[in-house]
This record gives sequence, structure tokens and C-alpha cells, in this order.
Amino acid sequence: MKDIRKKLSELKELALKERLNIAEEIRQLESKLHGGNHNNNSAWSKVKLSRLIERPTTLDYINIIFDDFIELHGDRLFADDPAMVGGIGLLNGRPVTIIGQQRGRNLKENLKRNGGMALPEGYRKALRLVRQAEKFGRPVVSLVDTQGAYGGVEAEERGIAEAIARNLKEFFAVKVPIIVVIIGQGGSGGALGIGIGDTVFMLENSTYSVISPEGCASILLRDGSKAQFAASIMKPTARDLYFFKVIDEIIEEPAGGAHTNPEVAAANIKNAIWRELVRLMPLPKEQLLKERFEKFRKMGVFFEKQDAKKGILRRLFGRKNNR
Amino acid sequence: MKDIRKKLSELKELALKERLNIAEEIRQLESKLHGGNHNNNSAWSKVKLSRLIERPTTLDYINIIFDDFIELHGDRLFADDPAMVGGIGLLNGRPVTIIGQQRGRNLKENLKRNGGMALPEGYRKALRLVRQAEKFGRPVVSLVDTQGAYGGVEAEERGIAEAIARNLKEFFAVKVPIIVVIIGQGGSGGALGIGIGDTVFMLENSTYSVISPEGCASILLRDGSKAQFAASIMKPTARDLYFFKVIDEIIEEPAGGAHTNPEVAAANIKNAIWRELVRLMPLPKEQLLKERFEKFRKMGVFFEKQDAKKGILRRLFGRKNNR
Amino acid sequence: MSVLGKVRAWFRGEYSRKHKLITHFIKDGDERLFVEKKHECPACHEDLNQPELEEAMYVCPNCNHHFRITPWERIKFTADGGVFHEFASDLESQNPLDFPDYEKQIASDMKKTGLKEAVVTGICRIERKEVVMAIMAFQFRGGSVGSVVGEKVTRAMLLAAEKGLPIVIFTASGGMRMQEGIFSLMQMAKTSAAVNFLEERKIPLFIVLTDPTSGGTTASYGMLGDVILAEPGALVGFAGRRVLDGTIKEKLPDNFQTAEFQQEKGFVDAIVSRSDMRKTLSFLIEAHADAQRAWK
Amino acid sequence: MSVLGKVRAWFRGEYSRKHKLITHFIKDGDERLFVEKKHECPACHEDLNQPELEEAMYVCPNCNHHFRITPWERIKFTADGGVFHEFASDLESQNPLDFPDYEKQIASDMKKTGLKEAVVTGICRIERKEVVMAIMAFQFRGGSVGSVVGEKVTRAMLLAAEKGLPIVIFTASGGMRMQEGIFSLMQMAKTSAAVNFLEERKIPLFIVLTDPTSGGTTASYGMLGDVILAEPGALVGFAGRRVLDGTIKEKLPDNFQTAEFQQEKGFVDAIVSRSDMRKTLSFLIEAHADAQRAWK
Ligand SMILES: [Zn+2]
Ligand SMILES: [Zn+2]
Repeated sequence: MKDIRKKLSELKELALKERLNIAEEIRQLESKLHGGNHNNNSAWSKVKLSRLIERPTTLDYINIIFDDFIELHGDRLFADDPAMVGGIGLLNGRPVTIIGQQRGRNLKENLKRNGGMALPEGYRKALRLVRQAEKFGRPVVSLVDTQGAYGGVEAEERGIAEAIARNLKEFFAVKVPIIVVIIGQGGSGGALGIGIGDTVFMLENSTYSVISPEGCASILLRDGSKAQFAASIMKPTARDLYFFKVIDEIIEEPAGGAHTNPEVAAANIKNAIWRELVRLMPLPKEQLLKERFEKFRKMGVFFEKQDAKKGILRRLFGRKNNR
Repeated sequence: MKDIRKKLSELKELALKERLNIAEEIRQLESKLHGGNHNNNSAWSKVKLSRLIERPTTLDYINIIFDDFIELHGDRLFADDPAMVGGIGLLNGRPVTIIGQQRGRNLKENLKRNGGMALPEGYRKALRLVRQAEKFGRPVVSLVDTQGAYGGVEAEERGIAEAIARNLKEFFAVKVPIIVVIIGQGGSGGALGIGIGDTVFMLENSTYSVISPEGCASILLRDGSKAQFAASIMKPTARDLYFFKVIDEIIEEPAGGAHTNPEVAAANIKNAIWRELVRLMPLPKEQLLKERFEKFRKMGVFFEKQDAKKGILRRLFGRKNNR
Repeated sequence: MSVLGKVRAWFRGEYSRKHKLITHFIKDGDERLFVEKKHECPACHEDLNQPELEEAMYVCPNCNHHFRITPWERIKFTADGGVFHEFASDLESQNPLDFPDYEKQIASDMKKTGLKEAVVTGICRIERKEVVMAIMAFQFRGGSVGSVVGEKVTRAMLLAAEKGLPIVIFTASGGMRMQEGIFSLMQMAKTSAAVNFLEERKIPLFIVLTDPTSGGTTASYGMLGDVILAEPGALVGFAGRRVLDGTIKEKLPDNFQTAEFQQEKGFVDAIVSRSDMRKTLSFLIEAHADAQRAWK
Repeated sequence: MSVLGKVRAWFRGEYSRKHKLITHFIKDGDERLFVEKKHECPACHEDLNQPELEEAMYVCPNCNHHFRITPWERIKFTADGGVFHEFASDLESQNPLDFPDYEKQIASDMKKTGLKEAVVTGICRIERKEVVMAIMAFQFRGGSVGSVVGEKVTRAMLLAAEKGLPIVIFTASGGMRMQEGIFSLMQMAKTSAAVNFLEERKIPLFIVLTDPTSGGTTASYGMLGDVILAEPGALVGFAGRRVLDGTIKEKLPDNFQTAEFQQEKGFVDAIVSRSDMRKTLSFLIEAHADAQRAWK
């Protein structure tokens, strides 16, 4: 099994070098490799793994991956949200802006950090730092780890919807590469609010979904006890999302999960980020933005009777080239 | 006297048409015309007039000057500040964005509107509307009428300093004409926060100063009862500021003050705004920004021994041309 | 105006050759109009007379309650002559997650509403000014946003950007369509991304928040308008009240998550009655589209 | 680095021909350093030993209280080798309003501090990276901003923009200088306008808020840094506490208007101890100036 993975990884590098378009075939292979049994237990076990309190957090990874990290605070508008962290670090000596949700690593810290559920000011801080990165040509690494945006009255009062919407739009216009890594829970709009990027990675045992399995069970299946079943329906695992082409690549964790050896998990993330940044940094900004948009533009499954329409859509894409 | 004024006004139009540079001579003449006696009473009487509760407010002028005004609310961040109003109206059929502080016209309204003392969200609303105007090519009219920014704890908490600073910087970068009219009190940074423009007008009985005469008396003169004397020292009248070249022109009020005939005052404002917008709208954006900067750049009085420095300053200005 | 002239020519020729356009003429008595007849105001419980209510644009004459209406009613009240040229009319939802009963639910809503999905997109005129318009239907799966709604809204924005037409979106939505899982979440990204195409070309986006607008719709294009209008009393928020009431025990303000609350909090430019909506939109379209020309 | 090389050449040649540059070498024992000797910590009232305090960069070893220091001390702690090339050194204030006693006050502060005005501007290096630096002096008229301070800060920004050098401003100010009336207010406009020249050329502006920074200084360039640092415990606010306590009867939070309060409220990026300031600035300058080059 390990050998196959190694071979596959070699194949991928080769394909990249030779500019062979075998991405689709590799995707199929990998999807099978990462375990084929789509049953309740596998999805649910990932959900549980992704939520482990022992699982490394954003700051844990930052401390291992980046040298000389300086945390920068505040949205310059209302507050500094401890559930969202950010700053500047060096990745192999090159400056990078990092943002990410931060859970607590114990009960007390979790209280202070709202369990990694950010308020509007958290999303606005992230946007401020991303714009700062853009201004000075630094790429952005975004680490996603949240069950969702904070759902309280203050969040509504201060415009959590506006804050997420603004980020979604602005992240698509940022003229430096953005690498997203879902390291734990990718919960709905709260995750997506810092989840737009040129390359979206998921750690092997992380999850990403529009609603929690519990939420899905109680709202759609009208039976709160069916969370395990809901998890299997929602298809929130890295494998599922890779198959759906919603994410670009899965980053392996050490056997047993990232918490068993954070150093190894961090090294894998570091390699993946570095590889992508080396690829993305030289790209013309127009191409970067165009490809970022087109990737997300394709997400969605629907049926369209009239094929003629493809003509105008292609023209619309054509316009994008001139961006 | 009226005849002299009429002649002067004709002279100005002629000069404009013929592109004669007699601005300095006109300034001297006008300065004399608007009353020569710089005594305590004249400054203090203006201060009192500028604060009259009966004095027309921003919305009063908007309603007379603009057709089809629609008020637009909110900073899209935290709140809608009733002490700062804004929206879109038609000036002789052309769309214009209008912002301005709004006092209450009675005790109850004054309470709701914090007496026209805006909070950070007020300044951020103004900036949002100005940026919207810029995006769609509408010029901006800013009506200043405030004793200052709101000075409470909430203002500090939500960053009144940041909000004013941001506006100062951004107003200098806005690529549409901005006309400022000080219609009542121009109180310190709170006034300046919407007070940057290509043309700054003052109504004849309005005032503009870094601190209120009362504040000056108690802080600098250490005697709160010396407000009248302080007013004369501060030189806060339209005439003073016109002489200092801090404002560009004085708009006449009906005899006795604007409140005696708001329609006439409004008509004078409308004419002044219209004349300036007709002049400014066709200007290249680079010239507009350059002249806006240079006007404020010159404000300040100091002594410099070394004349050689002028060389490099001119070069610095030269760069601005390439903006 | 020659630009409008050109648009009209394009619209009748080039455009219709590439898109299948369905032209609707919505008039009184159109069978598409009345999804459900009302006999009582849900707000003040006043007995209502259907023709009178229709006359009042489905606004309670007693208490100003704005009823939820269908896209066809909205078109009748907004578009010149009730004429609406619909595009992307034949997109239909799939069931990418094999979610239990999802196909049945879609089929049933199609039958119930006569709509194919929770948004109708097209081109029409508002006081002679051509605009792209998208109108969401709360009647169809609670106006939830799946791949079809996301795609149609995105196409509407791209088309407006391409053709230089202003765009008006009436929202009415319970949020993302969870039956489509991660694909529905990604519609937030896709639609928000499309707003940049409008921005780039300085095409104004007018959002009208109608009752109810919540979840991912608010947290994407719903909050990205150059101007955001709302109907009086409309529920506008992010998290469902159920979530808020249930899991977080906080006392909610009286007007919590209403249009009025959102205006107070700075997120709504103006609250506009249904009877004033058409002329307000018309004014705003002119003030945004013609500013530079008007000052030339 | 060739850019720095060029700057150095320019600096020694072209620049000094046009500006009167005064090169300072600030070293221990320099007579410009000690404006006032301290024998007791104003925060914890611990007895202090002057050489030890100096060794600790005027930070109380007992309670971490950061003493107010003069521009020369700041330069000694920040600039490579204490070398500072001062420009615009001979600007002097006038009395445009004929404000009573103003000339006398200026003359007395000049004598007391050895400074000509409340800011010192120049060029120096921080860990080999050339920067423009402006350091305000609270010791001179409470660091208030009149025409001279506004002009010098503006020139510093324009020079940084012209020469492509990053700029660091240490603030320390009671606000605008009211004796210069409307002219002092206009310095807020002028200095804020100059920030656009930095932005245009993507020159980073680093603000370091030191005790105390308030009024118009906070409400102009003080809040416009790309990165805003603050020293621990520094008072940072807009309205004076006197105004707040006096006219508005509200209960103030414990840490009200401190650097820590401002960080909590989102306006300060990081609070940095004096002993870490030099290396923090050095790191930030590199991360901002060299990003695009580093990734090439
Ligand atoms: Zn009713
Ligand atoms: Zn101490």
C-alpha cells in the first residue's frame, strides 16, 4: 500500500514536469486508494477524528511550519477576535501571510476563543491581513478549522453574513496566491469565509460540509440520533470532496491521525504548501485569478436541456481571459 | 455695498472666463468687504449664529437643493449613525452623492442624532457612500455641521480616531470631485473627517476651528469664562479662514443669518456647488487629485532657514504629476 | 438613448440566437400568478378581500404586512408591461449525493409552483431602462440555493457584466440547499465571485431583500449589492432563529433579524414599500448608470 | 543588495547636496540623551538606579513600565550604531494667530529639550536596512502637532515614497497644537494625504505608538500604518481623559485607552516591548519590502 502511494506520488511529479494531463486518472486512482468503502462508519470516524481536542490546531501548525512568526491582531474596526488568528511568518525563508481559525487547546482557552467559531471581526481581520499580503506581494496560507461561524446574537448584530460574503468576493480578487488547508473541521460558511483559494488541500482526516451531521439529521432527516447515517449521506470526508473536485488534493496524516505525530502532519502540510507556492508565485496575476474563478465556477451538478447554451458560456469565460 | 459685491461677483466670473490670475487681488478685496473689524464681538457673534438651533440643518438644505433625494443608511459594518446622513440626489438633474452631519431640529431629534456628533460608524458610512460615488462617477457634496466627533467611550472603543484618519486619507484619493460646504459649526477633527475636498466653502456665519472657544479658554487660557476672548484669538470665522486660504470661498447668507431665509441660503449654496462642479467634473482625475493635495499641502506657517530645500520640494511635487 | 437601442437590437437578435429565451407577458389573471390565495392577514388577522389585496400588491391595507409573493407577481409589479424575457429557464436540479427523497421533493415543488427551480432569471425593463433581473421563489424548496440557483444567479451576473446592464436581484431564501451538500455550499463562492465581474465593469448590483432571506444567501450575494434595499418587516439574517433560540440562550431584541434591525445595524441602505419599489429602482438605476454621462 | 547600495550612494551624494543633513552619532554618555534622570518608577514606585535603568532601555525592571524617552534615546535603541542622518532640521514654528505667549513657550521648550520642534526626522539603518524614521518628542510642547511637525512628517513620507524606503514613525503626542489654531488642524489632513504617496508605491508605513499618543495624531497618521505596533501600557486614544471624565459621565473600563485596550478593540497589530522593538521592526521591514523579490 505504501509503495503504491509512493509510486503515485512519483507519477504525479512526473506528470507535472512533463505537463501530461493525466490528472483525471490520478484522481480516480487516489480516490480508490484513500479507501473505497463508503459506509457510515468511515465517514463518522473521520468526523470524530476531525473534532478531537488533541488534534493539532492552527497555531500548533504555524509554530512548526513557519519561522519567526509574528501574530498581527485586529480588524481595525471593532475588535480582535481570538477565534481567528493571523500574521506573517517565513516559509523556508520567504515571507507568507497566514490566517486561520483557532480552537482552544483546553477548556479555558476554548472559552476565550469561542471554540474557533469566529465573529464578524474575525473574518474582517482575516480580510485585512489578506489585503495587506496582496499589497506587499506576500502569498497567503489559510488554515481552516471551525465548526462554523459563531452563531450568537452579536454575530448577527455585527453582520456575520456581510463579513463572510465580503470575504468570499474579495478573496476571488486578491492578486497573490492563496493556499487553503482544511486541517480539522470545515464547517459551512464559517469555513468557506476563509476557504477560497487557488489550491484547496484537506488533511486526510478532516471534514468539510454545508451542515454538521447532527444538524443534517435533525433538520433534514428529522431525527437527531441519525447523525452517523447523516454523515455518510453528506459525504464530508477528504476522499469524498476530492472525488467531487471540490478540493484539489489530500494531505496524508500519520497513521492514527495528525495528533499522534503533529511534526509529521506539519511536515506534510509544509511540503504541500511549498510545492504549490513555488508553482503559483510565478504565474501572471490574470491567470491566477482566472483559474481561481474557473475552479469554483465549475462546482455544481445540474441538468441542462439546451446544449446551445454552451456557446455563450464559453464566450463569457473568454471575457475572463482579458481580466 | 450691495453694488460692490455685485461688481466683485461679475469680476470673478470674468476672470474665470478669461483665465486671468487675479485671485489674490480678489481675495484681498473680499476679505475687506466681509467686514474688517477683527474684534471679539464679531467672532463671538458668528460662533453664536453658527450654533443657532433655528439654523438650517443638512437635511433642510438637501431638501431644498436636490431633487429626488434618497437617503442611504449604514456603514455595512456595525450600525447606521443618525448623526451622519447621506444619499443620492439630483442637482439640476445630475446625480450627486451627498453626505453631512445632521443635528436635531428639536430636543428629541437632537438626542437621537447625538447633536450631530458622529460616531465611528458615521464616518465609515460617509466613506462607504463616497466610495460608491467614486465607483459610479458621481461627484460628492459634503455638508459640515458638527461641534466635533462624539466624545464618548463607545466612540473610543469603536475607533473614532481610526475612522477619521481613514477618511482623511481616503478622501484625498477619491477620483471624483468633492465639494465641502461648512454650513454651521466646523468642529475640529470631527468636521475635517468629511471636510477634505477640491473646493471648501463656508457659509458667511459658520465657524471652523481646532477646538471650541470654550475649550480653548479652559485648556489654554485656563479660564473657562474667556470664551469670547478665545473666539477672537482662534480666528474661526469664514472671513478669517478665507484670509488664511484654508477655505476657498465664502457663501453669503441672507441678512440676519441663514435661518431668516433658508431658501435664499440654499439657493446661494446650490449656485456655488453647481458652478464648482461644472468646473471640476471635466478635469482629468490626475489633475483633480494633484490640486486637491497641493491645496492642503500648503497649509501651515513655519520658518525655514535653508532655502535650498525648495529645490527638492519642487521635485517631490513633480512626481505627483505622474500620479 | 442609443445604448438602450443597441441592447434592444442585440437582445432581439444575437442574444436570442444563443440563448433559448422565453418571453412572458404577465398580466392580471395570468394563471401563473396566484400560487395561494389569502383570506386573512397573518400579521393582523384582518379578513382580506382577494381582489383588493391584489390591487394593493399583496400588502395588507390594514397593517402594511408585505405578503410573500411569487416571481411572476414580482415581475408584474416591477417590469414594464409585465414583459420578461427569461433565460436559463431549463436548468434542473440533480441529486449528486443521492439524498433520500430529494428528487421527489423537487418534482412536487415543480408541480406545486409551476417553476423549475427557486429562481427565475431574465431581462426586462424598469421605466424603459433595460436590466437583468433575478427573482427568487421562497415557494420552491424554501428558496434554498442548490447548484441550479447558484448557476442561474451567476449567469445573470456574468450576462449583466458582459452586456453592461444593471442587475436587480430579489432575494427570498432559507439558505443553502442541504440536500446538495457541499455543492450547495460552493454556490456561495461561485455567486460571490461573479460579483467581481460586475465590479470590474462598474455595473451596479441592486439587491432587494424580501421576506425571508437568510443563511448562505444573505452571506453571499445578498450582502454584496452596491445598494441593498429591503421590504418592510422582511426577515433578514444569517443563522436560523431555530438555531439561535435552541442552542444559544440569549435574549433576542424585539426586531431581531428584521429589515428594520438590519438597517439599524448598518446593512440595509433603505427600506422601501412594495408600492414604491419600482420607482425607487428606476431612480437608482439612473443615478448609477448615467452619472458620468449626465455630467458630460 | 543593489537597491540599498544605490540608496546609499544617493544618500551620500545627491541627497546631501539638496538637503542640509546633520549626521548624529548617538552613543552612551551623549549629552543629548538624558532629558530628565529618573530615580523612582512612576508605576510601581520602586527606587531605581540610573545606569541600570539605562541598560534596560528605560523599562522598569520591576514592573515593565516603559518610561517616556527622547528621540535621541529612541535613535540609540533603534538605529544601527546610533547613526542618524537628520533632515528638515531647521524648521521652526511661527505664531500665525499671535497666540499669547506662544513664542515664549516654544523658546523655553527649545532650551529645555535641545530640540527645535516636537519631531525629529531622518534616515538611518535598522539591521542594515535603510529606513526613513520620524520620532516624536512628548517633551516638546507635549508632542503637539503644529505646522512644523506636520510639515516634517509629511516630508518624511514623501521622501520615503520618492526613494522607495520603508518608513517608521514613533508617535508621542497630546494632539494638535491649539496655539496654531486651524493651521494645526490642517496638519491632520496634510499628513494623512501624504500616506497615499506611500500606498501608491507600496512603501510600508510602520507606526509605533508610544506613551502617550492621543488626539489628532491618533486620528491621522497614527492610525494609518500598514502595521501598527505599540509599547506596553502606552496611553493611546482620541479624546483626552479630561474631556471624557469631565463632560461625559460614563464608567470607563480599567484598561481604557491603553495599548492593550486598543489591541483588544482591533486597532493595534502587536504590543512589543522596547527590548524587542528593533528586531521586530527589522523582521517586518524585511517581510514587507522583500516579499516579491524573495519569491522570485
Ligand atoms: Zn395585516
Ligand atoms: Zn516599575
